[in-house]
Amino acid sequence: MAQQVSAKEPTTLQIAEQKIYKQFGVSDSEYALICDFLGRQPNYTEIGVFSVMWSEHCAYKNSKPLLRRFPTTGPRVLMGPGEGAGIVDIGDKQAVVFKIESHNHPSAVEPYQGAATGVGGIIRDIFSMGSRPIALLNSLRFGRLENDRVRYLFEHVVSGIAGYGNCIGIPTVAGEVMFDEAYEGNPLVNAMCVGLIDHDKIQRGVAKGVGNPVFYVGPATGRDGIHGATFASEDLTAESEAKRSAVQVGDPFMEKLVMEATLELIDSGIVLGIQDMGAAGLTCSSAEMASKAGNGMELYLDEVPQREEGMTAYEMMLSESQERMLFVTEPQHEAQAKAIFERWGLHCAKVGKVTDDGRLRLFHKGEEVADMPVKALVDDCPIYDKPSKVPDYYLKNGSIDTNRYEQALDLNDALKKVLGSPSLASKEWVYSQYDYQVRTSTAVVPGSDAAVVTIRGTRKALAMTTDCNGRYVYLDPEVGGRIAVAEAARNIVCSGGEPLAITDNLNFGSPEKPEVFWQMEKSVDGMAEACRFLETPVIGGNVSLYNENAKGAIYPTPVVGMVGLIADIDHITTQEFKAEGDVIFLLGETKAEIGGSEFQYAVHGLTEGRPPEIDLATEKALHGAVLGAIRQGLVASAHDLSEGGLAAAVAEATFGRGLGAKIDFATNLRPDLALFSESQSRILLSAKPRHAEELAAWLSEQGVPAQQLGTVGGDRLAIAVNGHTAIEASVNEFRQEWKEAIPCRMQ
Amino acid sequence: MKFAVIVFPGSNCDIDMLKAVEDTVGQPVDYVWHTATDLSAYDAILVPGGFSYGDYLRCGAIAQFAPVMSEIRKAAEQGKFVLGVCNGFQILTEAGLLPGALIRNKSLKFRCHPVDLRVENTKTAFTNGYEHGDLIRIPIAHGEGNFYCDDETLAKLQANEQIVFRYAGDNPNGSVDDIAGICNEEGNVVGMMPHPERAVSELLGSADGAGMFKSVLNAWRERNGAASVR
Amino acid sequence: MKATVYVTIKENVLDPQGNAVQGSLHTMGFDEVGKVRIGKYMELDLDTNDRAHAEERIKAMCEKLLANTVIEDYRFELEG
Amino acid sequence: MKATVYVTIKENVLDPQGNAVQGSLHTMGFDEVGKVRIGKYMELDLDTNDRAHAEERIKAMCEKLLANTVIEDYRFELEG
Ligand SMILES: Nc1ncnc2c1ncn2[C@@H]1O[C@H](COP(=O)(O)OP(=O)(O)O)[C@@H](O)[C@H]1O
Ligand SMILES: [Mg+2]
Repeated sequence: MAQQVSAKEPTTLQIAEQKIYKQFGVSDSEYALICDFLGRQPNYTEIGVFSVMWSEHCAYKNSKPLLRRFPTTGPRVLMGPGEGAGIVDIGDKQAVVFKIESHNHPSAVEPYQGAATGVGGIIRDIFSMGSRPIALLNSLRFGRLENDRVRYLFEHVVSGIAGYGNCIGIPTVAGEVMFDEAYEGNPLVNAMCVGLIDHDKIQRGVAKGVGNPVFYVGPATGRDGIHGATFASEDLTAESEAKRSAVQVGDPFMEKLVMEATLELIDSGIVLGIQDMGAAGLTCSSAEMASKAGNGMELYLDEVPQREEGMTAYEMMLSESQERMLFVTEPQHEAQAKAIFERWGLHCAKVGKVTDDGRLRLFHKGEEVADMPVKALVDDCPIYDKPSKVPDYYLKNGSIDTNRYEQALDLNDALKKVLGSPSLASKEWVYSQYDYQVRTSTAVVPGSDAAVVTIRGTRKALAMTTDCNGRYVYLDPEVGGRIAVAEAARNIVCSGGEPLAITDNLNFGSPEKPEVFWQMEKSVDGMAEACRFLETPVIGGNVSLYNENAKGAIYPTPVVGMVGLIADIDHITTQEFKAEGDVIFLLGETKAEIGGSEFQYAVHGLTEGRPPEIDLATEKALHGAVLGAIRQGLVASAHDLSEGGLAAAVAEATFGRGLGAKIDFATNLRPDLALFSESQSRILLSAKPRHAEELAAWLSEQGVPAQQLGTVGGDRLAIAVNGHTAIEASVNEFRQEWKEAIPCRMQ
Repeated sequence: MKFAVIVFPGSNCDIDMLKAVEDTVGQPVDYVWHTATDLSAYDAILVPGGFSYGDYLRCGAIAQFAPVMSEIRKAAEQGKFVLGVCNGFQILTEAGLLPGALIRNKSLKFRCHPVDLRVENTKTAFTNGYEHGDLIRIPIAHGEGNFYCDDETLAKLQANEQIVFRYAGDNPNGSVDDIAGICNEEGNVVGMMPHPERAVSELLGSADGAGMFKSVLNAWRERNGAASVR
Repeated sequence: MKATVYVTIKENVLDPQGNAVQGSLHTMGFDEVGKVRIGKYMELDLDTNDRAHAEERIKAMCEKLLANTVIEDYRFELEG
Repeated sequence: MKATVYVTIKENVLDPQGNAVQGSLHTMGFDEVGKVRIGKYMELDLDTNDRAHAEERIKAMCEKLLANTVIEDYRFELEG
């Protein structure tokens, strides 16, 4: 094998003797294994390529055994995990494509670009399948807004998401934001993209056809996002400092061009395989494409467009410059492909060839600089079963009685505290910075339970949401995992949709800590169980580990992104009360469940005990009943009960149109617990008076407990518990707390 | 009547604009590429929103040099109907087809939400279907919609009734005299920040923007009716 | 040859960004800061050695594209 | 005292704006234009006469707010 081009790179011998591979996160045993696969010691480029292919991000070496526990198939699933994104059938030869991805660490360093490139990356995953992206969502976690750095991160993450999504012209229609000191210093930035595709257009990232050319399209490669560890060696010269890996900067305009050109190229039918260059750039896309086809690939690195001078093979292979794609076509289609890109002002470069030897071979400056077996890179990374241990905090929490708190007597004040808690407060400050209407298909804009996007030329629509309550998952990962899936499904159902499938983003601390691994295991089990029960398979996802700050791991936060199908746009339902006199129902049972609630956090300043319980059979029956009622036209509004319980749900339902409500709630619980309990499997409905009876009959027929609470009307919110006034003030007064909570803190 | 929707690299609202024409007036409408050099087949030219050329440097700055722009200029001179929405408005001001400039929102933030507009001029081709003083609800979605012009230009705009729309509630971007949309002296070229093409059905939250498409069809019919009499 | 172009917002035109930065600096305790104006600073490599020609060309670029003279002023320097 | 601050994008960080402007200048026939980099130019009035103090303060402003040192470099001049 040729020695490295650059004198500054360590030699093969130095890598071995000084164990330089450790700087790349490659262990001694992994290094030995790599030597075995190669039949010799790897050079610098090779060890670089192996290290990224064998990283958690690409190989899931710590999480694979857990991911296998998810159900991934179902009658509607056209493509499960493995490709850029999963695909689900929605009838009429159409399908929906979606996936979520994290950009937590880049966002902690450079929030605007970190978030922006996160959005750009997930969009590429969607259109590289041949699918037209139609919506974006985002799930965010930050520390408390009282902290300056947190405000800086929040402000710039949001504007980064806005900057990218708005410019590329894909509406950002939903998401969630929560604030808790657990995320201080390590914000979570998860972005999800949803696309539409016709069945016959589905693409895969395969390098088909030995001898076919491999093309690179997109902006030139720079030294962006190259593994920082490389430069952690002792003898940092001024020169190497200057060449230090740069932060990745997103160019949404470029991505718009690449997207339009790619979709046009795919439409032309000449693409054999295509994949975006995401994490680990050229390395990952070339190795995976070759592997999926059972082929090999040769890359001629001198042909790779380069933004900077003197780039080495190592740098080119590991660069994470944005907005780039790799595709394979037959030689006779080269001119046609080039012409399509020209029209969009782009150039594509022929950088390689599909081979039959099962090897990834790299050539640079007339020499072969790397030669590795594709299978070893893609499939043979060792998988680790990490030790797991029940954490002490979990055991301790089991004996905490969360009903012991002194009764909150001023419930107006308690409701204001809950509504004014940034996690629950209006997110208008966030989503008014997002263009949520471009493409004129957004039928339900941000602010209701799930967003709804219509499908032109049909009567169908898609409902979409992201959900996860990290506090619940922290207090009980298994229950919290179940709830995350159930809540997402409940949001879809409340919007009139049938839940189809999920994509998940497993955000956890370090898997080296047995307690963290236990959280991972348990929450995956909970999610998997709920997915099976609710028939929403996992069609793709992402794992982000090592999310830690000085105080330890973040709350375990397995975010669920769910898409549902609304059969007819007449079924679209929103959460706000619609008309004077409408009758309000509460579905489900309320228990004294305060553990992990917003009430516990905002009023008592605590997160402790066990989270609410959830019975999946009850949950499923509730979904069936509500969806049935919506389809029969019996429902005026539907809102799921989540953070803040009944009191918050009713208040939120009054905010949309400023229509008040008069409610008398019968219960044998203490009023504060009854109003703020976060018992699961509950939904608030309202119905026209003439439908009320029929609705009640339908619900009882379905075996769903339903309580008639009162009526919609006036401009005040009045809630009595067992005939005694508990909460009473103008809708405006409550809305003010809710609306101003975030803007106030951001001034 | 035939409509053209101009497509620049980075136009995002081209589809929305085309669908709005189809849905509101059902007239023939084509996408026309930024490199086009002949617009003679079209009666109305719609310059849609988006981020042409990434809005790099200044919004609309780079787009003004696209080959199609000289054709749009020609069409405007011929009295054809030209509407620029959002980025389209920015392009028309950069190209000098409309006076003033659009600068950063006062809040420095991109803002997306419905606004109430007051129709101030019903003589333009695009607003003849409204009543003077009508309040219509149309969404905005922009980061640089803060209309600026010097005092002299403003006085002229006021005197010639070139102010077509004003923000009726809060001014979302800090524009001079609450201006949301203006026209040229002849009234055949209109530019506005809010998006009428996003307000053409109740499913989208409002149908108040449909009137603009109907207005221009009326204007065209009137003009052609008169022509054929002669 | 290298050209440096400075584009500034005209004296009487509102500069929302400058105002916002001024406000933030005050909140951060930099009370000594008065007016803040924010403009653009551009560096262009020019493949020419003819200064007079370069001057003419860069002026044309500014007038046509780099500045919007309705709201902005510009000046430039040539070097090398 | 008046401070002028120049904020530029770091040498090997991508400058999409500069690239777009370069492309546009070429299309317009300014073929002699090579690389274009676009940064910010700020003018701040400072209510102080103590040069050393001003220098220290403006440096702090740059580090904290005016420049994003992860991707940008800055320099400044003081005058008056
Ligand atoms: N980051 C965000 N981006 C876009 N929309 C958001 C974001 N955060 C919250 N929203 C929207 O605000 C509304 C309320 O969010 P949330 O309180 O999380 O709802 P729920 O509890 O029903 O899941 C939803 O419509 C949601 O989509
Ligand atoms: Mg909800």
